[in-house]
Amino acid sequence: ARDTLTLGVVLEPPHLDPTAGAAAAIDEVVYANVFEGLTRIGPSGEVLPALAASWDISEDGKVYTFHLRANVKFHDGTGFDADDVKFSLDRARADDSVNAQKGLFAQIDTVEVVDPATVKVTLKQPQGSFLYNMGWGDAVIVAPESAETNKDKPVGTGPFRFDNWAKGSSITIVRNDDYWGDKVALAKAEFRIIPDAAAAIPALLSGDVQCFPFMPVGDALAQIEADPRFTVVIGATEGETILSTNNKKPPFDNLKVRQAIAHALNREEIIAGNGSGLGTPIGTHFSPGNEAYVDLTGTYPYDPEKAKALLAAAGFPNGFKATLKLPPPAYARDGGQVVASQLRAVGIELELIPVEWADWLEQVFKNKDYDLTIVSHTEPNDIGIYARKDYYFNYDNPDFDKVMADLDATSDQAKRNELYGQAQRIIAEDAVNGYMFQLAKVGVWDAKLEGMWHNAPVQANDLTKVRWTE
Amino acid sequence: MALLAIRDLGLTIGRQPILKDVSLAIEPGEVLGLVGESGSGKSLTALSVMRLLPHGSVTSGSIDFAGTEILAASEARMCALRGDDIGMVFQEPMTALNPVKTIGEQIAEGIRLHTGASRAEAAARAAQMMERVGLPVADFPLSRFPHQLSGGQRQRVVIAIACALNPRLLIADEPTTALDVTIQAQILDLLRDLVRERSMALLLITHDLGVVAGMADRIAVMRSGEILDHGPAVPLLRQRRHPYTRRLAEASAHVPTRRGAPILDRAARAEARRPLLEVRELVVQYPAARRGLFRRPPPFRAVRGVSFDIYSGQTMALVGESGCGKSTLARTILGLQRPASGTLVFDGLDIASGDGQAIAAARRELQIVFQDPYGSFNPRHRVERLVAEPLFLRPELGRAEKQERVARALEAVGLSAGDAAKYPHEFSGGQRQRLAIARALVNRPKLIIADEPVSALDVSIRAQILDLLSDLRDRFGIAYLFISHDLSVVRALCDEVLVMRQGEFVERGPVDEVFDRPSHPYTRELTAAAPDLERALAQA
Amino acid sequence: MSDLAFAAPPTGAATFLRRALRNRSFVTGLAITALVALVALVSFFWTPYDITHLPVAERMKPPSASNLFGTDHFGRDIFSMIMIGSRNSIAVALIAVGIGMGIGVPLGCAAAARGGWLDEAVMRFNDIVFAFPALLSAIMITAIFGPGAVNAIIAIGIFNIPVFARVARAGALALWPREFIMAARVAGKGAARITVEHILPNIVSLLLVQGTIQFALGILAEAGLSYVGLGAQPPMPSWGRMLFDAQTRMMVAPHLALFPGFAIVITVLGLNLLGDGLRDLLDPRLNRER
Amino acid sequence: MTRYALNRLLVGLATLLVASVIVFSVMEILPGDPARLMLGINATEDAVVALRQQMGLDQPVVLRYLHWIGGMVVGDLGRSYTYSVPVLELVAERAAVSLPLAILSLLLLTVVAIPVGIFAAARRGSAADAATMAVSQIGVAIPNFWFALLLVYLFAVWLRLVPAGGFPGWSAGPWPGLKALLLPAVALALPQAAILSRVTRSAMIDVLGEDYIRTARAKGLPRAQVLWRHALRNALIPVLTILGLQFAYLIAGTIIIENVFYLPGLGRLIFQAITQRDLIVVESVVMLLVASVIIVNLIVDLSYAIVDPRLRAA
Ligand SMILES: Nc1ncnc2c1ncn2[C@@H]1O[C@H](COP(=O)(O)OP(=O)(O)OP(=O)(O)O)[C@@H](O)[C@H]1O
Ligand SMILES: Nc1ncnc2c1ncn2[C@@H]1O[C@H](COP(=O)(O)OP(=O)(O)OP(=O)(O)O)[C@@H](O)[C@H]1O
Ligand SMILES: [Mg+2]
Ligand SMILES: [Mg+2]
Repeated sequence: ARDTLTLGVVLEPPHLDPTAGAAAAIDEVVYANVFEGLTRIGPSGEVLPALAASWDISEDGKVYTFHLRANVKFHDGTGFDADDVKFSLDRARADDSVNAQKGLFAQIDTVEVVDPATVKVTLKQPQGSFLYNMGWGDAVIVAPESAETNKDKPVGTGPFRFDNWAKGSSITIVRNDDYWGDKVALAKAEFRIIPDAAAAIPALLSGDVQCFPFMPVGDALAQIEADPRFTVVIGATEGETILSTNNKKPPFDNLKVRQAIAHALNREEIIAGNGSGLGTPIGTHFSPGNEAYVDLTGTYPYDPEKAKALLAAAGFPNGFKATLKLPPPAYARDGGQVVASQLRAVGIELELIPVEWADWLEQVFKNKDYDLTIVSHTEPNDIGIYARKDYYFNYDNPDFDKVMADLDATSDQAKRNELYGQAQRIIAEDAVNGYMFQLAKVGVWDAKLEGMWHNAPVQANDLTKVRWTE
Repeated sequence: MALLAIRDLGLTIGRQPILKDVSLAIEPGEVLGLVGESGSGKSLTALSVMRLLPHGSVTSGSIDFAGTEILAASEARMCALRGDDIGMVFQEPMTALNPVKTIGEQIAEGIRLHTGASRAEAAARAAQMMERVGLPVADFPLSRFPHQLSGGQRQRVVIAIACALNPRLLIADEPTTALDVTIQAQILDLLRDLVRERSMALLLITHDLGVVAGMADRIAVMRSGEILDHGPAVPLLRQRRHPYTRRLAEASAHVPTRRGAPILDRAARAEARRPLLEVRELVVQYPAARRGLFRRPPPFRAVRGVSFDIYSGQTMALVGESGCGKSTLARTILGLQRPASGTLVFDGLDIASGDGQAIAAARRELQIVFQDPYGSFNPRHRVERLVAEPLFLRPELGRAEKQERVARALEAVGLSAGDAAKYPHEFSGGQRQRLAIARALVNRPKLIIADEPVSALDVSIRAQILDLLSDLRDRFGIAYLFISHDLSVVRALCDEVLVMRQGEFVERGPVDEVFDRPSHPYTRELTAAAPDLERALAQA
Repeated sequence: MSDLAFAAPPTGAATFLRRALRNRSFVTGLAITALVALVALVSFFWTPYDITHLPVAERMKPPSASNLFGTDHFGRDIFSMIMIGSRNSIAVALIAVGIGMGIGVPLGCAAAARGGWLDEAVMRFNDIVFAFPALLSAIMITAIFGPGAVNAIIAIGIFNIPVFARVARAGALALWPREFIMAARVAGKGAARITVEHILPNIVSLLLVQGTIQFALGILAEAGLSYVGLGAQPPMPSWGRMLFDAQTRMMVAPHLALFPGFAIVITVLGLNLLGDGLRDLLDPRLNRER
Repeated sequence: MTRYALNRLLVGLATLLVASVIVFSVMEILPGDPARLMLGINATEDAVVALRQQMGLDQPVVLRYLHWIGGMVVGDLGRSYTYSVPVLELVAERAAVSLPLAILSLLLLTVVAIPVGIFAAARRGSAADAATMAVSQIGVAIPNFWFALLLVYLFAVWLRLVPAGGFPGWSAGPWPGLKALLLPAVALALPQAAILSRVTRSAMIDVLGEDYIRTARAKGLPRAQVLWRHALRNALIPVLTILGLQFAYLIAGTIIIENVFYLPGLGRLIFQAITQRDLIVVESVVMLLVASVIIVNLIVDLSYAIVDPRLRAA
């Protein structure tokens, strides 16, 4: 049977060490395939055991004891044991760490090796999301021998080993025959880097690439769906696509102005014009796929007249001018045009400023030099950013901060969901940002392929269950 | 039986008739001179024989070459004839050779094509031919490229190409017009020898009666595409039965009348008159072309320390070969070029010093007339503006006064004031040269430098312009520095002559004295080589 | 091109017109160019639809009676977009040509008039600019200032400078030794005045021909830059930008890519024909050949 | 000849040096901090500062320029900020796509354009001439990326004759690689070929009007031989000049075309590097492209001397 697969990925990873970079593109190649953590996130966002076969949590929720799997080997042949876990966690939270998600480890107080198969992690205070956090790509376990060279030659414990990286073109991984778990069906997988939709479609149609887990398919979707050769799966991502607003900058510091913007946005049209025509409307910063999600799209329904009235009440009967900075993805560049035309209809003239990611990071994210911008927040479960004081929204609400603090101290799932609900409502009512839609994940692959993830609880292409059916 | 017989040849290009009923015949070993003014159809007659006419040509009549009807022959037949039985030499030696091929290749090419000789054989024959035209391969290896030869040498190579296969007919279209007199004489000698030793027929095309008189057995005179006069050379030129032939011959020997006596240096100095222009030890140099990024060879000295005077009303001639520095000297006097050393005093003003005011003042009195009546006017301006250009230095003049002066200048040269509104292209060559003179006159200059003012003109027009120059001198007392390589013109117009060679004067003095009793060998060579109708006829 | 190209005599307007009307490429080129210019002009006052309004529901309709060229992915009328896009294409190319001429021609004329080090400097400057293809400079410029039509203009304009400097210099160099220039110098006129009075009028036809060529190249370059996202930015419509938007949708809605592509081809074709025609009309040497 | 060559070489080097200063200074004023970009939006300030130091971004400008240029001379282009591999490696890998592409299209271009131009010149005024010139007139007007799009949909998607894009790598053998480059090369070459064929035609026509052509005809050479033996070499000079300029267009064109066909070449690399603020890669690629343009023009200058003996003496 066929046992090789060529996948298309949009972005080329800057390097292949998930513990030293934020880029989702890294995880898309190596997560679950090459590297494993103590836990892993499953296809529906659930926490599953990985290198830790099981764990115990102390009564106060502060001490986690992980029981590690035996007979695990890194790809370079060195063995895996508790020392590697301690090394990896300590390295990630060290002062000079270059881990992009140091926050994941912030609550860890100590990591102790109990015996080669047992690790005890003590937290400063209980953290409900700790096990989930350990499933992130940034928390994978690396070996001290290879930690420094993982950027180029990633060495993990996963079912695939890294084979080759033709820079700018493709990355190849091959089956790891010494894997501790079930052998994977694919002998070889090649991640072909195809940034443009324009190139992706012909590549798929001509059969060069058999699988696009996240396909920038745009308007060709209808045609591909109609083609029996392909399976098209439209799933959800963790990407809340929002009209980010600078909450301290006049006139956006005025709640009425923000509410007016919220009323002026027609989510259906924005989704239709966002480059793919796909997406789930959202009314707050939370993934509709999450069980704690509350549908708040009705908080400020589309109502241009009301928007105008609110603007007048805020002292802008004739509207005002502002800028809208648009990073490169189509949802921003295309969606931004629709947003601008909708805001123009209520009197707000937006100047569109396209920016590269680097400038977006510098100007918008770091220097908070912007009025409005459109961006998709793809980190899972990231409502906590609204509590960060230096975050680029410039949002500050003690009520919200309190909810977050409570959340951190709660591990009971029902209570947590309740708190999440409160948080969602606060930001929705404050109209902190314009909440537009949850980015859809369009996965397209050969109809004979099975085992691909349908949703994207984390940005990853877990190939462990993928096989050809013929 | 004639070798070549052209009968009633007619030619139209596009819809324009060019040739009408041209009939000519040449016997083997005979030289037929075809003369006529520019545009009379001489070249196109020759090209008809070669069947190398421009696109869109339509011929009628017949051209019979040794039994072949050329106008009806196949292209393959023509290719076999060309170069093998009929050779042709063109006017411009500078462009007649392919610049990217060696001369050896270019001579051997025709030999190989027509005889099927091997490369080595062809090269050997090419070497022989080079020898024959006076370019021994020892000094001029076959591997040279055209740019490594002088104009005269190139013309020899062209002749070698044309004669390489002993053609029965050689057509030479103005083969010497572009060359200096001395070289011209050598080329004509070469052609004459080739005709004699190979009993080749030669169709020699020229506009110079002096040249045909010395070369041709028979002459055909052409005008506007028609043969007007035709017959044995010497009687035709001596008796001048046809009025047009007479006009041509008389114009070529025309001497303008002059009212006063010639102004000679000796006499002027005796009268202690102050010269209008005093040139002393003048040196002019050009920076040599840079070789490499940093090295520059020493500059090239175009004028090497010359001294002379010109007096008011005097006509001073400056003769010499191409490239000897005549134009450079003229430009320097005009202040267009800074001399490297020496003094230049014009009308009491020192213009060599680079003093802007002195130069500006001198320029009012100093004008120039160029050789090319087509190139000396900006085609986009009207005559009024062009002729008024020198008045730029007289800002004090009002608009009306400027117009008045232009009108008077135009009238002085025989044009009408109404011509001021026209563009230069609306004038003929001779009229344009009058315009150039009008422009020189408009400022009432004391000295006009005339750089080959008549060498581009047909003989009859040349005579008119010489008359005009002479007349203006007598009327306004203008002095001329008259640059020419045509000795007959110099003799006709000038008082004194300076003979220049490689930047230096080798001889000077009153015109008749210098030309009749040249003392320097170079002057002797020059005068001997100059074709002269009267002398040729006298010798015949 | 030899110096013969200058000698175009200012024959009477009537004869010129008669000759011009007989020149097929000139007439076709002029007609197309005039049409494009007209479309651009009209677009200031009228387009079939308002393109600032995005009727997303109407997106990607094929050509029909109501939308002659169909609608784009925001439901905008493509015909209106092409009309307004012509404005952008023309403006970018024209200003870029203006920059090229405005700086290049004086440079070239000065180099020819002064010679020596200035000439050398201008030539070396040309070499350097030529070493940076317009797209490379555009990439560098947009890297600094961000993408946008203005930066496209600058990038294309910079590339035009040496082109015009070369043409002007070559033309002027061929003129300087001519006798009518000498006559002007004898009349005491300075280099600047001679350049203005005698050189410029005689190289105008060369510049005009080069200008139309560069204009056409500018339109192509603008399209290319916009196509890779370095040129005109939304919401400003530009033909290259429309192609950029169309490329992912070509299979579903080929009309999105076809019409802007045709607009570019036809405009460039028109300008090239016009340039060829002008060259024929202004170069007497070619006239003689025909 | 050697002096001429040396002279051109020196001028070329000087141009290159000035170009390097321009490139470096432009990259200096680029906004954006590569260190932050590498670490992503959630990285702490300390980590960014540490990384800046590690990458040597805190040294003075002049020092960095000298270091950069010095490294370039010995083939050390530094390390990519984002890929943290030697830039040389990165660039070499990409050049293995771009260079063959440029050369392939240059070949295609000359092989198509020059014979067509000669043919049209030889048949001047005929219907065949008029037809080829009309086609070329349209060819000149077609943007190569649009042409590329049409080609992809015609040959790759509908007819499935060639891959739609992408590059299998040379390791798979020369044929799949060439096949992948074929369409891009055609898309790049044809519009340029239209220009070159027109230039060739008019250069040939100019040369055919020269006196020495008449001399050759007078020798009895048939028209075809005159065309090949005498006219072609003389017409080659303007053709070479344009070809040299076209190489610059081809280089620029590869940047666009690589984006249409998603070829992992230098063009893609430069876009990627710019968006990632990988300055050192941008600098190196721009320098490489500029250098290749300068080198090609140097080759053109030198080939003038081969074609035209008059330059050999100079
Ligand atoms: N290719 C051509 N097309 C149209 N007319 C031409 C062409 N060549 C020459 N003529 C015209 O034919 C006439 C005769 O030209 P031809 O060259 O034979 O004159 P010529 O006697 O050789 O003059 P010159 O002494 O100046 O060489 C002229 O009026 C000229 O304008
Ligand atoms: N601009 C220049 N740069 C370098 N050398 C020059 C320049 N102009 C002329 N020369 C050289 O100076 C010498 C004299 O040239 P000039 O033009 O004065 O000769 P001429 O006697 O007028 O010749 P002709 O009869 O051909 O007009 C020639 O050898 C020429 O090559
Ligand atoms: Mg003639
Ligand atoms: Mg001279």
